[in-house]
Amino acid sequence: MTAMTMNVAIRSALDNMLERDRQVVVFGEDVGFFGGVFRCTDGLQAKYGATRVFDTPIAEGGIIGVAVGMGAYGLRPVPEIQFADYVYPGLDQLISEAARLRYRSGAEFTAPLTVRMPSGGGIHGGQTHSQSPEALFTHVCGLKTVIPSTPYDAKGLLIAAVEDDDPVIFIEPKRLYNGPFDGHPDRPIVPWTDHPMGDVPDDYYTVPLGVASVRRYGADVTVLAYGTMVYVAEAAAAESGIDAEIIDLRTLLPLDTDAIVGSVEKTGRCVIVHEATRTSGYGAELAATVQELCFYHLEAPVQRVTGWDTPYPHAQEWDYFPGPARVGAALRTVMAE
Amino acid sequence: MTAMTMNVAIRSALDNMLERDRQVVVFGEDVGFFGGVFRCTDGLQAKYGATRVFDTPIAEGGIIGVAVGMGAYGLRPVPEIQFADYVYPGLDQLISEAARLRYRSGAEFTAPLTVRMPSGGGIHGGQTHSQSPEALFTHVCGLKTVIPSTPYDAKGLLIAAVEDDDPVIFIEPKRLYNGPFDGHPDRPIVPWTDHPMGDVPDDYYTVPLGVASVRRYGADVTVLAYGTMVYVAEAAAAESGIDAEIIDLRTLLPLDTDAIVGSVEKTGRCVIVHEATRTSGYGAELAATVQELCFYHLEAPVQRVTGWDTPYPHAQEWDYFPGPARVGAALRTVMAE
Amino acid sequence: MVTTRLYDDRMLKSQRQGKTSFYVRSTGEEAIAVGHALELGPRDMFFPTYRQQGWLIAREWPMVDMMCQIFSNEMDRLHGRQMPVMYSAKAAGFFTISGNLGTQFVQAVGWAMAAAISGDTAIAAGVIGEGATAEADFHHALTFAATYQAPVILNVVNNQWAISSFQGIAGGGSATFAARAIGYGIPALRVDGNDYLAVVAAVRWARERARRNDGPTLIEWVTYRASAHSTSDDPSKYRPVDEWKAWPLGDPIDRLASHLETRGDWSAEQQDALESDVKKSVRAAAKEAEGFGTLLDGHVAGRRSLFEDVFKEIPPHLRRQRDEMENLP
Amino acid sequence: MVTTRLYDDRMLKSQRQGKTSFYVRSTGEEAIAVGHALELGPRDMFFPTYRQQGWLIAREWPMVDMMCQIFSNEMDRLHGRQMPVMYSAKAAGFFTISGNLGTQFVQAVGWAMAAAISGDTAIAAGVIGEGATAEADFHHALTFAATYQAPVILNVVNNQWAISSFQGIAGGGSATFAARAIGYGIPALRVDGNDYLAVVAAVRWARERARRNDGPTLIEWVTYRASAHSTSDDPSKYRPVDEWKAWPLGDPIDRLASHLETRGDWSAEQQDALESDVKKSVRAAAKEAEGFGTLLDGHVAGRRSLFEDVFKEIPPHLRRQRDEMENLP
Ligand SMILES: Cc1ncc(C[n+]2csc(CCOP(=O)(O)OP(=O)(O)O)c2C)c(N)n1
Ligand SMILES: Cc1ncc(C[n+]2csc(CCOP(=O)(O)OP(=O)(O)O)c2C)c(N)n1
Ligand SMILES: [Mg+2]
Ligand SMILES: [Mg+2]
Repeated sequence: MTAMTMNVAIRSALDNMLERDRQVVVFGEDVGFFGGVFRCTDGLQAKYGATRVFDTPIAEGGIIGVAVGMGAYGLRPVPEIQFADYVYPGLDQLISEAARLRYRSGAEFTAPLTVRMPSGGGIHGGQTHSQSPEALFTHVCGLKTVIPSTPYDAKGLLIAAVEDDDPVIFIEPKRLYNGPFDGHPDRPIVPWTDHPMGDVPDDYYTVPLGVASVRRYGADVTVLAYGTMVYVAEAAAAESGIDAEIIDLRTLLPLDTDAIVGSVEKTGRCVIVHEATRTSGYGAELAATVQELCFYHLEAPVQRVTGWDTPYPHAQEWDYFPGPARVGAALRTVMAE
Repeated sequence: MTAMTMNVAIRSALDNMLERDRQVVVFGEDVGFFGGVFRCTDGLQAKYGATRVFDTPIAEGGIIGVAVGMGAYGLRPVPEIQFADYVYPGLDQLISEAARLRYRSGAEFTAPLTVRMPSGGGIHGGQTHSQSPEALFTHVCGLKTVIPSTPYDAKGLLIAAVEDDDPVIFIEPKRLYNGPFDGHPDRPIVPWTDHPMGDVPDDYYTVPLGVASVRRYGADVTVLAYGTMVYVAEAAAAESGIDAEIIDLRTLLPLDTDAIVGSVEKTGRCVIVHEATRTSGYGAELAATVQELCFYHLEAPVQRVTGWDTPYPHAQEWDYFPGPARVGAALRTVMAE
Repeated sequence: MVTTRLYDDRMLKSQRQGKTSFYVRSTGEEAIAVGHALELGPRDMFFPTYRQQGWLIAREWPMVDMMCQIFSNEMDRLHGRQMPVMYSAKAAGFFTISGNLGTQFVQAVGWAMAAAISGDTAIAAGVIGEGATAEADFHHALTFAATYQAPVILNVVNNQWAISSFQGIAGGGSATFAARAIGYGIPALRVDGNDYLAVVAAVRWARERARRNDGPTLIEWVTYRASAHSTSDDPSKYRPVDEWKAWPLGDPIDRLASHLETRGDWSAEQQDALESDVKKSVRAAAKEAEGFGTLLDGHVAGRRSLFEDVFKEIPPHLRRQRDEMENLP
Repeated sequence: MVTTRLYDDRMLKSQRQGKTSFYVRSTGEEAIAVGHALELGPRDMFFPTYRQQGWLIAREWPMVDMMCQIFSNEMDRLHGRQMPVMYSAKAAGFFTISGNLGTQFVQAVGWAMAAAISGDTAIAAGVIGEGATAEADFHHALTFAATYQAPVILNVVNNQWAISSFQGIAGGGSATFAARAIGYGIPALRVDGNDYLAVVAAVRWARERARRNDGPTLIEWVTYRASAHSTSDDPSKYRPVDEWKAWPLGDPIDRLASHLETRGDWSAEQQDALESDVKKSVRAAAKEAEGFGTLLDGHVAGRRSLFEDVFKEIPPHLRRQRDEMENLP
């Protein structure tokens, strides 16, 4: 066990996998010599050589494109997209190719990629360093989508993603790299290295894809969250005194529907929280699913607390970020009905 | 009034707008000399010249990219993407640029594009000529998304889209180009030219964006549909004998929430139909919205009838297409609860 | 080449008869795919477009298997999922074809990079139409191939047309497609793609460069799309109906045959005999494949397989959807 | 150039003081933007990157306005929405900057096409970093510029570095970036971007070509990113800490000053006087701009404007969301 920040835990996962599996290759913009703008690959090129850990041209479409070809050859590419906001030039290769290769070839060719990318706001990154595009991936059949919220999960899920034979989008909430962030920018964060969930084994282990984790047991209302929003939900529950059951989805697709249904059937209320824009966000799928499967248990409409349907602003980011005040208001609303 | 198929109505809209507004330009792959693979621009280059109606290189990213620049200059570009399945290489220019230009420049620069693209299956087009990616656009703030279901609406909405100062994604259900299709591939379709809704004025008129249309009044259940699925819903209502109120959304964003709420409050039941894959499809947003706004009126969970979460198959397309049998089953399910 | 030509003719007829929904001929361009198939090694990987069926024929891939894909029948290894002509044949070094233009060109570079990373001497060959060179993937392929000196042959098939657009629309008016390589520092050739012997010579040269790890080569193949773009296309709307009769650069089959005749190695009688033999075997294969079903008789691949291969294992939500489909009234 | 340099220094200091979140200097590359600003016409449009602030300074755009954008304060015409340095100044012919690399390069071509379509003699100039040439937009820009012979100047600023990546990663090791143009049939120049007089000469030449409708020109500007990539970057991790001291190609300000001195048109005293004057005016502007607020004092643009300009008119769902925000406890 070592106290690790989330980016160090991610680096540890890559380190373990580069060591265990000759087929794993890691690459992206500034990923090789420099070690990544968020330092997630620091030291890996020195350790494994520039053939397996390398810098790429600035071309997200090219990065995913060569990754698909490498995957078809038999490697396990783990490309990094420097910010999730820059994945769009690579979407065609993800949607039309990585996600379809197995299907259209009758499983002759596959694309076992893990595409890592940091997402989310709260770092004064403005509209092009703050986006949370996870919903787009979940609409594409053939892709799996994973978002961890702790260093332990980040490492275990990343190893599971790399070992998975399907293409996995691995989204890293950049606001959590250094410590759990509860949505109060005015308060200091506890670094992971001083936090119990920062204890991470140095060795290989996995956290299975497709399984949610209950972060807080409660009787009154179920909160579905992932990434940074898990901590915001925890803060909102603590501050409002509402006995919320907080589920960290961890994998968005495939979704752990059983965990959700079990909880909502118990609580009869549900609040969904994400940072992405609201319309057609992943919260829509969650709300639709909850009302389909738990209709007769629901005491109140399922509420969504999300980023506004605007670009992420620079100066007003704390007005945009769905913080504990907004989540708390939603909790009170569902409890009032 | 002239009897027009939907592609002729679209051409008529472009013809009117090219005539009225010198700023309108029309371009895309095979759009100029040839007149488009679906003939939507046939004859326009001969009439307006190759400066205003022209062929482009095969580069959807380039097509949208130059369109954004043209829009910033002051033109009203109406690019065509040959199939909606090929919009992905252009998504970055749509999401990061067209949708953001006004916001990030404080309205100094705008992108009044109308991006046309045929969508949907049922023409044996397999996975790369059948997709319905509308949900992706609705998640992007700054884009409007429109899908007509009749020649009359197609023309009026397209003119409204071209005149709109925001970027509009204009999706054309290709299965409706020639006639209304009710989901029974074994039955002949009535060509629009023999159909009352094929009567289209030759002159300029608009159908406003953001306003749904009630296609069938009914008391039992509200069906939310758009494009091809409107006719499938009609067939399902007729065949099941269930008194469904069928709402053709016409514009997905901005959504006519009032029309939806009014109807669901009346019927107390709701079925949503689309051809796109289910998970995080636009039906998720609709279901989430309906349960949020009409919770206390709902007698049964909102049902979604959609394409399966698989690529669109070639040979088994009628097993994929959500036809009247599936919609009918959903109608019966909600009525039974 | 003869077999490819006659295979195409037969499949075109099948499409007309409604046995399949769509077909794409390679008429006039056969030499390129055939030359590659015979000159690349068994472990090399070819990333074709929809007009490279000649590779499979030249590699003697069972024609019945190809036709079953065309007919989407129960023997189709792709389970009727893919449009006709979108073959996949890994054992023949033939990558699964995408309906999206260009995407595979950069994948070929990635495959070649992977081979190099793995210390393997296998090489890749990508193919792209001159029209599709405008797509981003072309640029990415050249950039990555140059930066990593990937062992790959980058083929641009310039058949002059992209559906209705002449090559000038793709930028072919101001420079050749071979010249694109200069700016990336990639050696390039511009070759008469209708001269089978030239094809063989150029492919060998590029193959040896790649095999020796001397890096990528771009080859522009100048040829001509003699037939319609596909069965959905009507070229009379955009080019003279008889343009194809002028066979720009000459029919590659005729040219090779007459070369061999001049050398005394071949005769018109042998050519006739060959064609009638091939015709027979194509017909026999078609009969056999039709026996397994076609779109016309509806004996197509089962719907259950719809849900397979989306992921390696079927996840719960797809299992639920499959059950829903199977329980429909 | 002097003003740009000193403006950059001041804003860097403001960032260190927490008055803004981020800053990007153009140290060493000032000649390129300044030369463009002074040589292009008032109706031409410049599509800059984040390192072209020299244009606005040279066009005498109010420095206070620029600083208000940096400070995201209530006078910021962009309402605090954009990260610092992402200016937009239509009246100065300065297009709104994108945080996404490359996207604007092809937009410049579209703008130029639109001008040509409209029979307007205005031209466009796009700018892209050598690193970002690997993006699809670069290829699209060249393809469309070649096909339509758009009146555009396509500038590649090769400052050797893309964050931590040397230009070789973008393919600069096997060919120059100027050479990329050859394959599209676009005339190209490779120019010393630190020689202000060379900048002026090259921009004039390309401008006249475009103005006369002779088509696009690509110019590779060889220069050097003397400072860190941005305030978020630490170059000591990937290049010698003193590399910048060697000023590859020489500091453009020094070079111009010493040229003028040699000609007897300028002196060290004049240079000192100029610098101290400029410093004063930059300081005065900064004081004025800070008076309207900075990130440090929290007098930033109001949150209400968050919902404006997403669309021309605020649609109902955004009005509801705005109300929700304003009614929060
Ligand atoms: C990304 C994408 N855009 C558009 C199309 C539609 N399309 C299919 S073939 C074709 C023309 C291709 O021409 P070319 O690349 O020259 O190849 P050829 O058909 O001549 O072999 C077009 C535009 C497509 N399949 N994919
Ligand atoms: C599409 C996209 N990918 C990645 C980034 C992250 N990024 C910002 S600047 C930069 C380096 C750019 O280098 P270059 O183009 O040479 O311009 P320079 O900074 O040298 O002026 C990178 C990778 C981005 N902004 N946009
Ligand atoms: Mg072609
Ligand atoms: Mg640079």
